[in-house]
Amino acid sequence: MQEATDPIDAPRASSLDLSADKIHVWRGDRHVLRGAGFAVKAGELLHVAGPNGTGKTTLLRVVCGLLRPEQGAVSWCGRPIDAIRAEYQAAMAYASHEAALKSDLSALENLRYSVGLKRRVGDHELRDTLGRTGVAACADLPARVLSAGQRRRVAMARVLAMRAPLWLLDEPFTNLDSKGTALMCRMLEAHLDGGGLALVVAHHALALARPIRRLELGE
Amino acid sequence: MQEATDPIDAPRASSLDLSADKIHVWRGDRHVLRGAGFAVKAGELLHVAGPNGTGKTTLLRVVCGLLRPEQGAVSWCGRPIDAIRAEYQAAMAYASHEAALKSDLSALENLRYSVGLKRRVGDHELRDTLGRTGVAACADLPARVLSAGQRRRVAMARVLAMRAPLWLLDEPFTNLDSKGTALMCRMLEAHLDGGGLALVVAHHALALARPIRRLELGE
Amino acid sequence: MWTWFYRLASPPHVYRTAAALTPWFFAVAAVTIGYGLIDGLAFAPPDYQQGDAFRIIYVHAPSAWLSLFAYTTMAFAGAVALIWRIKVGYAVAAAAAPIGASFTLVALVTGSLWGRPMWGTYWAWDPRLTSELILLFLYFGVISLRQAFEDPARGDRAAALLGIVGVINVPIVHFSVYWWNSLHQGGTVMRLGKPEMATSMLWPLLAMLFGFMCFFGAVLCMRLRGEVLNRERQSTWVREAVKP
Amino acid sequence: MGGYARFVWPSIGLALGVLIWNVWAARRHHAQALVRARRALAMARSEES
Amino acid sequence: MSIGAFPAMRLILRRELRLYFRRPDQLLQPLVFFLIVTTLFPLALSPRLSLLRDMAPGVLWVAALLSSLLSLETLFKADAEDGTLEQLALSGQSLGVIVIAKTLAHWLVSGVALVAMSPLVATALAIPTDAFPVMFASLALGTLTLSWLGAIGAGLTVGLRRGSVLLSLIVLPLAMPLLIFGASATDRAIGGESPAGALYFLGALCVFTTSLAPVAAAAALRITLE
Amino acid sequence: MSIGAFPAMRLILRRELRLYFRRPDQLLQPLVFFLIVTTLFPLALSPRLSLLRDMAPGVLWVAALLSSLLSLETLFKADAEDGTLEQLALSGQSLGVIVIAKTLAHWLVSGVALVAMSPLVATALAIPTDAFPVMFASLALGTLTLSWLGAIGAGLTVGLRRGSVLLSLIVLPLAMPLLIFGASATDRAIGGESPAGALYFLGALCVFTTSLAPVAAAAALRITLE
Ligand code: HEM
Ligand SMILES: Nc1ncnc2c1ncn2[C@@H]1O[C@H](COP(=O)(O)OP(=O)(O)OP(=O)(O)O)[C@@H](O)[C@H]1O
Ligand SMILES: Nc1ncnc2c1ncn2[C@@H]1O[C@H](COP(=O)(O)OP(=O)(O)OP(=O)(O)O)[C@@H](O)[C@H]1O
Ligand SMILES: [Mg+2]
Ligand SMILES: [Mg+2]
Repeated sequence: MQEATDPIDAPRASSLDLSADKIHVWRGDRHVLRGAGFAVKAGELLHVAGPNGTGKTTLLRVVCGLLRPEQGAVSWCGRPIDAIRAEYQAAMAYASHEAALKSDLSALENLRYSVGLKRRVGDHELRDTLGRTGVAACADLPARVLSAGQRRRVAMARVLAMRAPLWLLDEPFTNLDSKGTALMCRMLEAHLDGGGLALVVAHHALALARPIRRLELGE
Repeated sequence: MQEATDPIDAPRASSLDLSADKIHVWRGDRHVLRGAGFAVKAGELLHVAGPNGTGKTTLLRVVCGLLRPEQGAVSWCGRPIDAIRAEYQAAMAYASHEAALKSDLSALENLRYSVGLKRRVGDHELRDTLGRTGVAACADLPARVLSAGQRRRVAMARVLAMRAPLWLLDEPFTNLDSKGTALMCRMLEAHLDGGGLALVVAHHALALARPIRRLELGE
Repeated sequence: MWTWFYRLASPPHVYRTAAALTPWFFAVAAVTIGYGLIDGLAFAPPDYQQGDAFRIIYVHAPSAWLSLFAYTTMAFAGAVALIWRIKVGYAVAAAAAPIGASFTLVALVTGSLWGRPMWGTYWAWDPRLTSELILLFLYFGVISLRQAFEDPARGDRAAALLGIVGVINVPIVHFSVYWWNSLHQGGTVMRLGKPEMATSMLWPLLAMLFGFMCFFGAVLCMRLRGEVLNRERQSTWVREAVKP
Repeated sequence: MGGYARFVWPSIGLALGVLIWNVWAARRHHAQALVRARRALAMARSEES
Repeated sequence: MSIGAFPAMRLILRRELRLYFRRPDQLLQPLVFFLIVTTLFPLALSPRLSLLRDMAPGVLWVAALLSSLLSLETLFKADAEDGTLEQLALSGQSLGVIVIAKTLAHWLVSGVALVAMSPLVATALAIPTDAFPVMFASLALGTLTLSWLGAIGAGLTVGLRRGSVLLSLIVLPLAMPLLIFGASATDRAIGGESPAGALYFLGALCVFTTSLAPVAAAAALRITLE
Repeated sequence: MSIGAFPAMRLILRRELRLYFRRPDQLLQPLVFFLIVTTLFPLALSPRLSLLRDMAPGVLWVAALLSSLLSLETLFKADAEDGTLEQLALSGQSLGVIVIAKTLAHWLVSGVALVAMSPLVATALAIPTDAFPVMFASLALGTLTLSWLGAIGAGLTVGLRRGSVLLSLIVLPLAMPLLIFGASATDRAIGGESPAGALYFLGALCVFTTSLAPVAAAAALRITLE
């Protein structure tokens, strides 16, 4: 428990920025994203909001590079993400709608094998991180038996442990109890204070003590 | 759109009640439920709350009869639910953590084949119900392509269309936008006004214009 | 009548009765198996066709019978438990399965070893042999199905059901030699009235058979006690019984 | 054994071996159940106090 | 209040068929498997192709059994995974109704299709046309019986992590008599002998399982759904 | 910043192996299937059991091919369904690394186990002990080749709804030469002839696929992940 916030790769931290420009995506017959765009700098958070089914998740998948838009491009530090794939992915932590846990592996093992691909990390530190998200007791239970909120907290710990400067979170408050929601907010604050960036999809206002940029989809 | 609220089987509506007494459940080595109990009458709502992993979902599964508790029993109108299984199930609508939709069937078909087992119902009425939960446009899309919130709204429509006097809802506000949340609250009000009962698991306070009974787990 | 029956089948009663019966079963089994082995291996005359190879019968036939008997016991106990909700039945079924499986294996291996000198091959795809192999698969299925459940109560019920469904195989094993023309020889002992065997060969065989049955009884009782303990861990009588 | 020793003795050996294994396994089974029951008792006591 | 058992059965049957036809792969999977296994054999035997004709009934039946078994695995599993099995179980209908409807649907799409495709395979395996009627009858009876047996196995293993191996371990031993009589009926028909005995036996097995398996499979589901 | 390709491969390999051993059924599934298919054949052939010996290599190879193929289906599918494949793809490691690690893990648990169990099955099929070394070698090479081929197929079909049929359709034609030469190598060894030609061919196939398949499979995965 040496560090209170996660130190992010220092040298680049000041010059980081993420932008998307005129993104168009069709899904089946629906023109889901019609020219969405934004720009976020180090220390900033973008709150993506909008009614159900207006393309928030779709936008996040475009930003993390899982979906190629029909038009438009996403850039990281000024370069299109397709050109710097490996570097961009190393700098990014994505948490999707589902917790993305292997149900037969314990919470700790799940973290070990996913965070471990991004950076060298020991079990001790991962246990600490699980403790910080309030699921230390579940570290050795198979993910299959965890409750919905516990799974979400493990996914939260994964994002934390990756120490990535860019967080892409899809409805991270889902299934969390009130303490969990407050914890998530504190984590976001600390991340931004450390020079990180975050894109957060959420239906409710975020209770952060700083101005928040907002992208409203589906008007 | 003939009816504004769903008419519930009139004759019994006044005498309905659901109670659970000293429920004990072990999960693995954990004694998850330690003597939980409650009683709800027609027109009442029980809000089940508590931190993550304290057994709210487990309790709901016991109440709907999917899980047999090691000790204790659940009674519907004074009789244990095991003894009147078919009758109890006909009077109950359960919405679990997941939306429980077949991803290859359209939203409408999903409703047709699940609501259809409880009562004779036409596609026209089901379309109406989908409209009331705001997903009329998705009626003919396969559930696989729906967004998280849209799936949840379809599940909501299923509960509504079953016209059951007893609703058991596990975190029904998940993934819903603010309009969806308000809609869900209105639906609950109407259901209770019509003499229905409801058990609702939720992490946030319910914005209903009536006194709510609360069961706090995990003290 | 029913209350009497339920009391008889109550876990503490079964636990004590099994403990009391175990040494008697063991004693009888030791005497008869000892006599059977010595008489069968040393004193019975060699078969005029098979020579000394026939002596394998003294372990082959009893274990083969036992494999069928244990399966029937298991299925019957499971049925009793499922139908009348007598929980001890599950314990009996769980206790019988591994014993039965082990004797099925003995029957298969000793049969193979006997087959080599008699038929010139260790294995043939003969109805009796195949159905006995299926019996082994069924035992494995029942055992692993029980273990596959994290909740022991559900595992018990599922295994009991599979045991009942699979009991259909027992008559197939037994009658296969009559229904199909088979390499394997038909009944020699069970054919009442017309024993095909010299009495000097027959007595040790009967002794072994009886001894194996008693042995089954003894081991079943021991395992049964373990199973009952496992199932009743939370009850007060077990707490009294195991108080150190 | 009239030339059949290599078939007869392994058979007898296996059968005796399985008899012994059965006794050993059954005893161990019961012993483990006892241990587990005692552990449950100890846990119950510590919870009560 | 809730609808009767027969309309419920019809509704579930329709749901199942629609699902199968929505996913043509589930429909085609057993057929393709059947085709592939039967074509692989001649290839593997290429040095001794003369054997093919004698083995044909065996190959045919093994392929039919395996392909039917493979598709049985998902009988309840898919529904269990997406939560719809819970909804079915809580629908107020008895589990027996659900089991019967689902199993019949499975047989309609796997068994019947298999029978329909068997002439193709049989021709490739050099089975004479005279033997086709017997082959049809035996395959139809055999696949139906297998569907029932499989329903029991699938019910017992649904929700288990070790499900799929256990399913084969449970069902195949029970299905072996089927295989023996099915293959021998076809074999006798090819040889010009009377297959009546084997066919009667298959019929008896089919009647037997049809009457008992729904009860057993419903009991299995009740145990595992808990 | 991110770890190198080799440690990443080791990490994924360890993850895979742990997952297989956590789910013994996935581990046992191909083996049990292999055993059962080889048991079914003699039963189905019971009227003409004398053929068994001549068919043995064919039965062995078809069973091996099918059981290996069945377990290939889940190579990427399980990860795709629970969302962990996305996480892997976004881990900053190249897809090639992921493919190689996963395929090797698959071969280690399915191919090697199959080779280890083949003597048992071979004995039951009356294959003489002299032919075992050739059988081991041909099965080892064959299953590795098949794993690579299967990786391409699995990469192409993951995420497609029509996955499994396509997988068989894609992989099996590619696997035919494997089957023919594998069976003929074993057959020749049984007959006491020299299996060298067939074995060389198997070896060449194995080298060829080992060098090209990872690239192809990664490309396939990239197309379907999108
Ligand atoms: C792997 C090979 C074999 C297997 C699986 C096998 C299986 C069995 C079974 C299951 C029984 C009990 C039948 C019943 O109670 O209805 C049995 C009995 C018997 N077996 Fe075998 N057997 C095998 C090989 C042999 C051989 C090679 C011989 C001798 C040539 C033999 C001789 C006998 C005899 C004499 C009996 C007692 C028959 C009676 O009185 O019912 N078995 N065997
Ligand atoms: N194949 C398709 N055909 C038609 N519409 C589609 C198809 N695939 C996706 N869609 C639509 O595209 C939209 C996808 O939205 P997305 O999942 O991004 O929504 P979201 O903003 O994240 O919503 P939520 O708040 O519910 O999570 C949905 O409205 C969905 O119905
Ligand atoms: N096999 C098991 N071994 C140990 N613990 C288990 C096992 N199965 C379930 N649990 C625990 O039981 C609890 C189940 O809780 P349940 O899903 O009912 O929680 P919940 O109150 O609904 O939580 P949430 O708000 O997160 O949905 C969890 O704490 C879980 O870790
Ligand atoms: Mg979304
Ligand atoms: Mg919950």
